[in-house]
Amino acid sequence: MEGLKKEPKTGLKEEPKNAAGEKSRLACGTCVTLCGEPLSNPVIPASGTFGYGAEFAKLYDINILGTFSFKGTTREPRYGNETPRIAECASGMLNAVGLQNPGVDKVISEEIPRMGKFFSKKVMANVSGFSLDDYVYTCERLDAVEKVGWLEVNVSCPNVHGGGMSFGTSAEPAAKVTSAVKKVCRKPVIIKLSPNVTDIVSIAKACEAAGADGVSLINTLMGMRIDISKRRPLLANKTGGLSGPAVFPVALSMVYKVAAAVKIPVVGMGGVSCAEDVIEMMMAGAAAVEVGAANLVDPFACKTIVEKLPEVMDRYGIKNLSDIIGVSNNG
Amino acid sequence: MEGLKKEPKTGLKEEPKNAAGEKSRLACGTCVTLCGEPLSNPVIPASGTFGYGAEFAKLYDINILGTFSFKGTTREPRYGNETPRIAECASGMLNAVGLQNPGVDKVISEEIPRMGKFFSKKVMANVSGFSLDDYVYTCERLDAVEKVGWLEVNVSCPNVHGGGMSFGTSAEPAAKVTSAVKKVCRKPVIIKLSPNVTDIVSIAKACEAAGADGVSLINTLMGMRIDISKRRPLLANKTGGLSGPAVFPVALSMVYKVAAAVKIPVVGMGGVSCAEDVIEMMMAGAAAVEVGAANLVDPFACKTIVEKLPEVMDRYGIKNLSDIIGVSNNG
Amino acid sequence: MKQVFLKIKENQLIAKNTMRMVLTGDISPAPQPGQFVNIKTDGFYLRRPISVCDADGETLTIIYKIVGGGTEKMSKLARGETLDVLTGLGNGYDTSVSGDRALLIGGGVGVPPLYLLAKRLISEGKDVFAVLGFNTASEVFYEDEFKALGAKSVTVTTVDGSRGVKGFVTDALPCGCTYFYTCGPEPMLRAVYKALETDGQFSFEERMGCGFGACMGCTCRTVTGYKRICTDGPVLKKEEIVSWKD
Amino acid sequence: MKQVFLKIKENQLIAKNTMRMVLTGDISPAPQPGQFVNIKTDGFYLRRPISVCDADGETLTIIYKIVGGGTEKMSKLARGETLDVLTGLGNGYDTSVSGDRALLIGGGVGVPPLYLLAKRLISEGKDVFAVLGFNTASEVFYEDEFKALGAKSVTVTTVDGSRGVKGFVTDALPCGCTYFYTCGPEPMLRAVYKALETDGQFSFEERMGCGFGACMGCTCRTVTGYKRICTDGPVLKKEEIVSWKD
Repeated sequence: MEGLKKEPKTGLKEEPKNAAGEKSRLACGTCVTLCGEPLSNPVIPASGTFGYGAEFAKLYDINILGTFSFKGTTREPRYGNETPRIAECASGMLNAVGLQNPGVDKVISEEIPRMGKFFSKKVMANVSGFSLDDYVYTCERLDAVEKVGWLEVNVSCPNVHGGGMSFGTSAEPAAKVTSAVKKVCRKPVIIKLSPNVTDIVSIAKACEAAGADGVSLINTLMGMRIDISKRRPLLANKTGGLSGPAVFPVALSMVYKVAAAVKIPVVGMGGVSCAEDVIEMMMAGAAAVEVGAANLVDPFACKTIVEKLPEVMDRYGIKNLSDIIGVSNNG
Repeated sequence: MEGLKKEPKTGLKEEPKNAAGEKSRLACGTCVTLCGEPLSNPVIPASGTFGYGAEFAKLYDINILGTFSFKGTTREPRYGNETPRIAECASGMLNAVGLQNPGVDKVISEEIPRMGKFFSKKVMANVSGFSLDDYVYTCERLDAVEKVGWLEVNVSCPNVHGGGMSFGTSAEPAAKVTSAVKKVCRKPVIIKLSPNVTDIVSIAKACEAAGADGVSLINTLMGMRIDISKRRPLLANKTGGLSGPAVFPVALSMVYKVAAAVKIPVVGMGGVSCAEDVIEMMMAGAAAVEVGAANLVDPFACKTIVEKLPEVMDRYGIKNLSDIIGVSNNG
Repeated sequence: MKQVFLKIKENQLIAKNTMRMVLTGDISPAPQPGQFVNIKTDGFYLRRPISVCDADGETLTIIYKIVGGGTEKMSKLARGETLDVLTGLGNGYDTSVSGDRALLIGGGVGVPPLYLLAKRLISEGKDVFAVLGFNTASEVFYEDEFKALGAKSVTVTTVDGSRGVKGFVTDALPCGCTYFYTCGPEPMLRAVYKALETDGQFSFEERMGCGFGACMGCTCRTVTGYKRICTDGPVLKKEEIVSWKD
Repeated sequence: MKQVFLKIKENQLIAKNTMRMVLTGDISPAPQPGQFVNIKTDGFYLRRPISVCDADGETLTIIYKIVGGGTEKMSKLARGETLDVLTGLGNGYDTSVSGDRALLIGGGVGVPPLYLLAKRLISEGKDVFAVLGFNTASEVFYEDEFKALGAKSVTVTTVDGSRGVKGFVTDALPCGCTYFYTCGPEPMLRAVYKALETDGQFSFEERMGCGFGACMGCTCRTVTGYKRICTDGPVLKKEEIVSWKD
């Protein structure tokens, strides 16, 4: 919180593609770059709330998005947890899906090609694993896919036992995953961090030191609801991950602290539901912003945010979003 | 979460006062005991949301409460943080009051005697400190006050720099405070734990091992809001503590896990706003329940909860609240 | 799926804790029997999925039970208020395979989707036999409405026998039907599954995050793989169901 | 303090982003000038503290500015709706010390509490001189209302000079007053503090948690110790203020 930060964190590096990033940033007020890759706007539907885009592409042209992070992918296919997997909370929801996905083979052979029909941009590939090997294998496979622009490595899934979460709750294993994955990837690697920790800053710094090109936060907060008539947890998995506006202030403070402590770009997420939230998250230090639960309760949430951004920027005298990244942090 | 727990945690010990506890428990359906001390009901306004009771005693007879935990007390008087100290969030609020209080001398010489005029029961004394000595000194002073029935030792205040929080974020210092305080106190000592940690269960167990008579959780979650027109944090302290219904699911899962892991009573709190929430919190494992932010937005919140409890118990077929403590945890 | 803002034309109690709401506005395309809508309620984060009971050009009718805060709040909404509704959700029942004697079995708020289905089947010239199960007389609704549609028989069962046949729907199943359609609590669906030889279709309930296939919150296993209740369902054919095979 | 449920009799725009709401119901005991009410708005966690502009036996009038989601939502409430309101909050102005020529200085939505104060002072037979500051003509309100009360003079200032005196309230302060009362943004209060020799009273704003003294969210330092704006204030006497002494 005390860390001084004068430079906006757009993750620019001295590489040709950054020129493109620069240009695109100058090209439009909403343009930003993420790990050197240009985005027409910072709005990115979060993994697990947007499937592979198909359901939303039926509703609107999802090419208006900066990009999106597709459903968490594991080495093997997974059914996930038993149902109920969803519970409602005040200003939010719990989910305990448990990384249901068809496995990396099918994702590469079926989902990503299908995606090409309605999404022309690079996509963010979200990866989870249960061992270092899992992460390395799945990331290497997806890194080789032309359509993939970024890898988002989830070391923080709260809903799989002995799964991703254990890698994300302390600095050393998170760093191990990072460096192992970096060895096999050419694309930018973004580590998705858990908020269920004492010191997220030290974990973020460890990932940066291990070569991460960026970090994204926050994943869901561990939560629970009980069915008081049945006298047992509402979720089959007992606990689940809390998301929605309820977690926004927690996400904001963690983004603020992490962005002040690392030089790599921070992707902010957690309860973002409107254009004002995107701007608040960027002022906290986010170079780009993921939108999660909002997509589920309002399928047009991201469309509305993208369309409203310019108007809201005007209202607050913001010419370029890239100028406000971290402005709230004057040390 | 896997911990088996067949016995409700009412904190009964083989001591004479427990007979009273037993009797009172049999006496009425809402009766419970906290660390052996009988409560006519489990509803306890949380420290920092009820002052010393005077504002609420003007509105209703606060003797209907189980008890209440008064404003956090430190060795020396404190002004606290600069204003703004309050920010609104979805289904909750941030506060960064920073332990404003007149200091233990004035609390004992002025506040507690005044309290006697409108509150006839034993009160819970909430204590914070900046050093082991602080905690020991302040607890010893308050333990000697006849009116004090329990000591709630706050090792988790998120709003004082280098303050209580640092004692609450790892097991060892929390245990140190616990055993030091226990040495000088005859009254039950309840350690108030921070949710801003990776493993609250290990901290709770450390406190239990160090002699704590109970633990209370959760204190507020660290959060933040930014004024996007001023481009700076809303709170003078930058970050604050999130409370209100937004944190209820997080509190519930932590209470569930801690209650399954310790034998001492757990006081559950975090976003509790109605009688159903009290019951849900007790089914998670709470022996008593503190109500915080709800008192601020609805000064009659605790009165309503206490009055509604019997009716809601009937609806869910609950004869005695002491029977449902931890029932949701079937291992 | 479509997001529409519909006006409340009617919102009234028709049985114990059971409300009927009639909505007007753009309800095109015409809902299929067995499809549901997902309704936003102020102060509650998730939408409430409720199956369509009836629909014509201008109005859409739903019947819902007051079970919690959300439906409680819905029950207090006044005529003229506007609701944010996602329409056209779910696959709906397939009437092409029914044969000429269709048996419709509903339990509690599983009854409403069968009303639109009965309407459709009868319009297709098929005979409809309805068995409607409830706990007690005060909860019974739509017996007359099914008769008015021209169902060949409408049998009501109540667990306590306070109305119609005493017992469960499986105690009152007529013979000689070519196919069945059912909707209700899972124990009832399981009982129907075991009681009937003929093929049929089941409409399932599950807690949903989105209701349109994005969140994988309502997945179930079928013989043809994992399916999302909200989009691949809520209607599954008997032969798809694995979990009750024993 | 008292919790009451008041009905909205009127809720209309009276100037740019400025709404007047008239509430009816049990508004006893009669609010003192400078006191405020704390209003619950659906969908927002904290109440909105708003100072009382006027009150008689049956009605209570407030004037509020649309500054965020909460007040935006309030501005959309219709006549007839009921609000959960905490009344009788704060200490209010002390009129006993005013002398016979009272100067009232308001800025923006700091003007409303001075209206009820003017009414009171005039009823006590004192001369009232009002200076009302705004940014621009479109934001001006209640100039005529103050005149109608019988204020000896009512001067309007606008920063852009589009109405009345160009500049700030401190550019239009009359002489010869015995005492002053002011309410408005802190920069204005500071300017008034420095500009006037006479004693007076200031009404302060601060973000509040509860509004009735429980949370210590709105504490400030005074020469007589720490005070809670919500209960020991919002009105402080000039001699109590420390922070501007230099």
